Amino acid sequence: APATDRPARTDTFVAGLGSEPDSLNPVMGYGADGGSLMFDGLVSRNADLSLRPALATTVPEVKGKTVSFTLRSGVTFHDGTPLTSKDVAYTYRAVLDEKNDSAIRGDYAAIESVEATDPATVVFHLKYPYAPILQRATLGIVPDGSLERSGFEAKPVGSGPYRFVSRTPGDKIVMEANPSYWGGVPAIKKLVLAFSSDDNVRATRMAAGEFDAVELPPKAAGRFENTDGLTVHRVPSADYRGVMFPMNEPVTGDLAIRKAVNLAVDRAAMVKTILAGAGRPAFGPIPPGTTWHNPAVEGSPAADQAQAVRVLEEAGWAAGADGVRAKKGTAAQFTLMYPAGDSLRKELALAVASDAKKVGIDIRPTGLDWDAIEPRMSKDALMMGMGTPFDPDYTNFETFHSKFAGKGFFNPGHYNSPEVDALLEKGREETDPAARKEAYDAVQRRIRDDEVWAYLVFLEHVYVVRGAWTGVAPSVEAHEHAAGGLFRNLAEWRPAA
Amino acid sequence: MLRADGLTVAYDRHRVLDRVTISVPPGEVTGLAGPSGCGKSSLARVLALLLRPAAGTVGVDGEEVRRWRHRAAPALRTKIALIFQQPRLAVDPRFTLLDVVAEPLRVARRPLDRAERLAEEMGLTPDLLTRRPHEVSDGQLQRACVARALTLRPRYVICDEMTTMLDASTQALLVARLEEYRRESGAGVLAISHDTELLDRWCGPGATVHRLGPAEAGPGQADGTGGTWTRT
Amino acid sequence: MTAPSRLRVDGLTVRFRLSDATVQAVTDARFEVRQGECLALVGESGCGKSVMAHALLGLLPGNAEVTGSAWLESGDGDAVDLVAAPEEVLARSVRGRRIGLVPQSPATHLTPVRTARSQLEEALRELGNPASADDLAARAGLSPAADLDRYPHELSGGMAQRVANALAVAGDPWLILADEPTSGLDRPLVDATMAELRRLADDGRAVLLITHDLRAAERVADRVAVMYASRVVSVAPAAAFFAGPRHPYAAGLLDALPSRRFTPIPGRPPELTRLPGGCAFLPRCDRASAACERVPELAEPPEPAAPQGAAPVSPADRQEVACHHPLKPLELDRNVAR
Amino acid sequence: MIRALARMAVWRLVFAVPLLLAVTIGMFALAKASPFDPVRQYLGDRALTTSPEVAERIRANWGLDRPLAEQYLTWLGNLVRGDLGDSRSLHRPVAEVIGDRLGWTLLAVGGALVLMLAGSLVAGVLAAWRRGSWLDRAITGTAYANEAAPVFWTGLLVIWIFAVKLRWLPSGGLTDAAATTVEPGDVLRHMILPVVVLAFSQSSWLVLFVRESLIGALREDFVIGARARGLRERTVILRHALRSALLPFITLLGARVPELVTGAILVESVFSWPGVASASVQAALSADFPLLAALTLLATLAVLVGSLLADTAYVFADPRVRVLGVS
Amino acid sequence: MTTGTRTRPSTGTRDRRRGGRSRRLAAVTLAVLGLAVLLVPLVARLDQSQVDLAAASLPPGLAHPFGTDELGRDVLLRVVYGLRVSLLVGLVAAAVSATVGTLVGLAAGTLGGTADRILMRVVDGFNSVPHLLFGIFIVALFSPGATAVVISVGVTHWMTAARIVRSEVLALRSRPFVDAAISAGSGRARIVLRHFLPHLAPHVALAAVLMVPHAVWHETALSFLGLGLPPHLASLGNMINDGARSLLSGDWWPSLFPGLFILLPTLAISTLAQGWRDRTDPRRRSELQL
Ligand SMILES: Nc1ncnc2c1ncn2[C@@H]1O[C@H](COP(=O)(O)OP(=O)(O)OP(=O)(O)O)[C@@H](O)[C@H]1O
Ligand SMILES: Nc1ncnc2c1ncn2[C@@H]1O[C@H](COP(=O)(O)OP(=O)(O)OP(=O)(O)O)[C@@H](O)[C@H]1O
Ligand SMILES: [Mg+2]
Ligand SMILES: [Mg+2]
Repeated sequence: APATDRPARTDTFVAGLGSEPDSLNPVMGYGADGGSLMFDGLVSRNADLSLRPALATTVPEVKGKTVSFTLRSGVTFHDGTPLTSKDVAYTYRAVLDEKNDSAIRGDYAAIESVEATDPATVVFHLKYPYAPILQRATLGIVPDGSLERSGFEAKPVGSGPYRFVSRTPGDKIVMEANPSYWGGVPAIKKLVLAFSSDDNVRATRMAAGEFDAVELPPKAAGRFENTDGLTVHRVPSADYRGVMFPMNEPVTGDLAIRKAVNLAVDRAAMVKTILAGAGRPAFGPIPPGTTWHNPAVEGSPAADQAQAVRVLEEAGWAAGADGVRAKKGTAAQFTLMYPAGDSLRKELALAVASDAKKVGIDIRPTGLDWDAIEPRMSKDALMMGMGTPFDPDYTNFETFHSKFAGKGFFNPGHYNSPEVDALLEKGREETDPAARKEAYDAVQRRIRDDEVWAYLVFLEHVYVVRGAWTGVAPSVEAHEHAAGGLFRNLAEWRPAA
Repeated sequence: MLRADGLTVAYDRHRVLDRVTISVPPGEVTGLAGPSGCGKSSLARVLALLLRPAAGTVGVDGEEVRRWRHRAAPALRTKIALIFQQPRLAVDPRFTLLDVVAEPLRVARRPLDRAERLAEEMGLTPDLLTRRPHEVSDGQLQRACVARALTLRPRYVICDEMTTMLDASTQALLVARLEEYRRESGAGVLAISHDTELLDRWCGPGATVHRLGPAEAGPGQADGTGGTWTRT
Repeated sequence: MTAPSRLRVDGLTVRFRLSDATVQAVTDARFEVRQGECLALVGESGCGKSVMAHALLGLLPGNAEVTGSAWLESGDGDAVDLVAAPEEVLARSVRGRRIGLVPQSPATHLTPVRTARSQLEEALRELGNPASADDLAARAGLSPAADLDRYPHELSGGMAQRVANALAVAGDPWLILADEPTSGLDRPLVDATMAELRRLADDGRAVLLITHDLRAAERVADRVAVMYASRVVSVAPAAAFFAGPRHPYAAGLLDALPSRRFTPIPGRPPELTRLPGGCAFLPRCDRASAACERVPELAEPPEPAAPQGAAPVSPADRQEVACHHPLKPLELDRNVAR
Repeated sequence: MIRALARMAVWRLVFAVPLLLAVTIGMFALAKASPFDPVRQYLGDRALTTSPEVAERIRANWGLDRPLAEQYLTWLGNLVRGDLGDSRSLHRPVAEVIGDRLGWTLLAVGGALVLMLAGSLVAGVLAAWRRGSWLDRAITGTAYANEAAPVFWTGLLVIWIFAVKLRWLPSGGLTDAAATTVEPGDVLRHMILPVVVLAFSQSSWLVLFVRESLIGALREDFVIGARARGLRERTVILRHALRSALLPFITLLGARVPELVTGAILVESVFSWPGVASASVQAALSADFPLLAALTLLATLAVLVGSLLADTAYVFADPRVRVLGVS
Repeated sequence: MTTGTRTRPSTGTRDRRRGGRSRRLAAVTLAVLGLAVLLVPLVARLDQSQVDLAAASLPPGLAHPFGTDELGRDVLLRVVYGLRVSLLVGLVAAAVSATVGTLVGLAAGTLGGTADRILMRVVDGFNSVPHLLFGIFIVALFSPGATAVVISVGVTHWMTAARIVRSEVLALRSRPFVDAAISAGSGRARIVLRHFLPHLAPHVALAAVLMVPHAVWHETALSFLGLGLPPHLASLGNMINDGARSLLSGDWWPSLFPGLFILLPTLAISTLAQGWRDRTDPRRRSELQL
């Protein structure tokens, strides 16, 4: 049985992670969605994803194109310098500064300027009404001028519950509790984020007792189930996988084909075997169980081949000799690309192809690298993955708005629906949550009706934690790993009595 | 005439031959004697165009040699046959004895029957020809090397201690064969040996026997003087 | 009582198995080398001398089959059969220590990547000989300063021979198997080498000298054994042998010396893969008769070489010859006289 | 001889500069022709949600839109001034990235090299000496299996045995997870498994080549000569046969260094060893010019030194090589 | 004292017999694998890429002798298909790199001087560029596929063979028998072909055999980057990589069987190569009987 005999370390907590951040600088995108324990944002999230004040004293209201934050007083950075509005303004300006090559600059495109009106107040001026701006305020704040100072990467300074101690690139990052944290001193005094990219190795190191907690693929986590002293957490996510169809192609452009694929895929089997149970069937881009989900957009997790066949027959796709249907000389055949290095997408693509074959659609999976995929996206279907739980505007706006058709990875299938365009714009500008909800409900329904994607599954992320803890508060996770996963609120974990 | 003028040979600055002059006229036997380690084999290698001298010239039938080893024209190289002192080192261990004898013929794309005939003349029985060098005795190997040297009817044959591994009878046989060849083809023979008795008997009256002194002794002299003596 | 040490070879036979034939390299060899004695082994090229030497040391290749026995008896009654002895015994106590070998092609028996000195010093060290490499080299006729620090490929033929000679005595062996120890050496060096071998024999060791240099053998050998086509065909005291060999082949051999007739024995040596049933020398022999269809035994010839009426011959003086029609001692004298 | 070696070294120096130039130019050309877009690799996961304008701007900032020659000359100019540039994928100065990691890689690779050398000599010699025996079969079989099996199998197996079952050694990282300082003893303990796995995984070639050439050497006359002299079996094998069979081994040691680094990549990632090798994959895949160019420069120097050492070693290992000279 | 007549037997025959048996076994193995690779795809009625999630991760049994993988594909069938790809890539790439390496090594070693200097610096140059980058580039030049992979492996892996060959040639070319061959009128080409190559053959063969599994892994690395064959097509390396994920849930069969089938042909080929070498090595018989 895996190690339980190791004396519990109360002072040090080692979390085993699969990937290491390239950068520890929030400006470059580190923990932008609040996933960093070293940096505080203006706001942070509760477990249910609702916002709560952090460096700001309150979660402000967005009024038209401005929003202003009042800063908590007495907060200092780890090096002792006080945190003021100048630092906040600096951070956001640094992100927006084209010279800084920040990977997240695009996310803040709505911001016109940031102003530090007085030491305790920052005002954001927006280019256009942008409701999700508050969600973007989770970005960690760095001290004024830190990018110009060399060595910030090597020894980052923030104001969060943990402060940086050391980093061995490729191995680990060590942090210690910030004794003067405004939110209270964390119970875990020393925190080590250890990196090990191989899933098997991570599981083995967990078994060897080197880790106190680890993130694992579902299959590898299976062996820790029902082990004394270990808890397996399955955390739902908004991270979906689905087939993105090119809408202007003869085969995939046909609604019947898309519908048939959607009906023919056996999502339940995918969840059960490919995800080893750690997931849920998906029918739309917004995960069930979150505020923005439209419960009307649901379907049957099991395949409905009969219905799929009926749809195809009705649309004139007649069965051919070789088992592949055809309509007016066009065979029901298309290519499904998947990124070659991503085995999950590969397996899903193969499963989709197998399911579709049963109803007479010939899908040919092709593994390519992203750079080869990009130019082909308007022609060939793609096994895509995305999703964030924070705001329905995130990603969906670009993915479905026709003005982004063919722009990079935004709306690569050239989906074009004026109605959806209008709804998306309304959702973005509207500040009233009820009105927004209504708009996004409609968006979800339209996308479902148009079968823009064949959504397959939402993933669950699996963690194994040693020992008993209180305060563990998983929340629905995003596609990107910038939210910290289960460990996002480690500062609040307390050993159970 | 195969001749060398003012030959100096040095290995890595260690001088072995110092301005030695020697000539091997066709149709005659020339002897070469000298203490062990004085540079006889080195001289032989130079004369066979296998070793580039540090100084001096080598001329073959009046033509001065400018290129050595591979670069020398094959026609020139095959004019001069060298019978190596140490037969074990001088044959490729992967070759059969027949391959060894026939190699020059193969290179020249000539029929191989001459090889078998020569081998037989040297007293090698047919069963030996299919064996590899380490499956025959040293004397047998040496005879194969002699046969090889004669396959292409060279104009000059340099015999470096050709008979060290051979019993008296076989020794006599080989010398007789070589003499036969010399008489019939008019080739020049350079016989290198320590065995003065053998040299006396082989070269016969009137032949030149060069005596090479140790390199430290200074320049080797031209025919008839200094370290060389002519038998009368 | 301590008996003299000796090497007693009895029925030693070596066969090489080839894919299509069997080589009879040594057949039923029978002879002795006694303490203080130098036995010269001569014979036609390819008759099996070197193979015999290697067989005595257990150094034959994998396709060789050795039968018979070769007892190495030391004075204190300890005896080891070199044929049957396991490899470890040979390696630990025989090779180098009790029997030293001068291999026939010395240059190929030296490790090409190490200098002569390092190999010599190593041998001295391993064999527990306190002598210095320089002394040993000097005794073999090398100039320690100039020659020892060379790699084998930098040695002249004669130098390699001298290095091999020095290596063979590094372990101060009782018996020295010297296979052509003088090839490539000039006359003074040959004389020195032979004198050294003689000295070793006189010191109570023994020497088995395989050589083609009959003149040198004449000077140092006590007895001479002649091999022909894998068999020992004659063993005789040196004086008697050179005065008048009893075997026709031996006579022919002596006759072929440059100082004598310098003509080869007529005919060709037999193929060792297809030896005739009878005397192997038969096709080349002018004395052959019907009796020669039978293999002759090695035995004392009918007319003893020693003068009539002399004291009984000591074993060292005994002559043996394997011939149905041995020569009379005088027949050769006539030849010599010419 | 010393003079010959010195001449060889001088020739190497003469060739080094054009070679370095050629390699770096080649590397730039390769990186340019690489199907991987540096900007997309830089953006990582976010590439899918970043607008093309942002990506274009980054591209322009990096000068990727300028002609290759200009990019190269700029890089070269900076290099001459001692500025290696900033690593794009790691957001840090290249010098710092390499400085942080190179030592650890050298430590691991050096340790592995020594271990590999010793281990494969022993194994290869045993196999050749007891040729055809079960020991030989076991050694050669393992060597082939090792070459056929992926490194991560070996790594996992070793971790499973020594870290999970026996609990003798830590399974990964440079130091104990909880340690904040780098103690030599601690590093040493953490080094054992990766170094052993690295050495083992790369040793097949050496073992088999040692065996091969030793078998060849054992059939030579001089081995018989050495045996006839009464030398101990060990001396015969090691100081005569092996000594003369060393040439391919030395060559391999030199030639396998790049492979060793490739192997180090996998081992570093399995054991979370913070070396430069894993950074080099990242650099290659993300077409991170500055880091890649610096690493290539390092590699070229290492290869040059390696081959110089190997060629020098030839001359010592086999004096016959000297005759016609090594260039 | 007894005068026993004991025999030191010839070890040759016993050795030959034992060697013969393992060589025959190797030949049969290769033949069977070859036949399977050629014939099975013709007669198989199962589709190797057919996913059957209901039958996922079945242990070896009657219906699936090697079990099924995590997508329910038959491991045996995929091993056969994988062998096809991997053997092809492995053998051809090994042959290409060994040939190129031998040619370069021979050229450098025999020509010597400036040619040697330049060629060896080229070797150094090729060694300096990260193999992966080089391989990627080559594949990108051609369109991804077996040919591109083979070329990529060949181009990045000939250097080892080149260096080994050169070092051996350096030692060989000063041997007196080469002088003898020159004296017999042989030109460079003949000496290389008749004298050098046979001596080098065992080393080249060993390098080539070792390249086979290496090439298989190279192919997998490329395929993982989307540059080789598509990763869902069965190749032994891809299968092992895929199978590694199920290792921890205790499913050993999806990765073990393909692993065995990389090893099997490698061992068989190496056994044959050894046999061939022993047959051609004239000194085989001269090994001492110890
Ligand atoms: N390849 C070499 N490198 C260095 N020195 C050499 C080389 N070959 C020969 N020598 C040296 O040159 C000298 C002459 O050697 P050579 O072989 O020509 O002598 P030799 O007269 O043939 O002697 P021997 O009668 O003993 O065969 C010797 O001192 C020898 O050590
Ligand atoms: N390994 C072997 N395999 C087959 N035959 C061999 C082998 N070694 C030697 N022979 C044969 O055995 C016979 C005896 O060889 P050996 O070397 O003993 O001759 P030798 O008397 O020493 O001759 P030489 O005076 O020429 O050295 C020769 O005919 C030879 O061809
Ligand atoms: Mg000589
Ligand atoms: Mg002999």
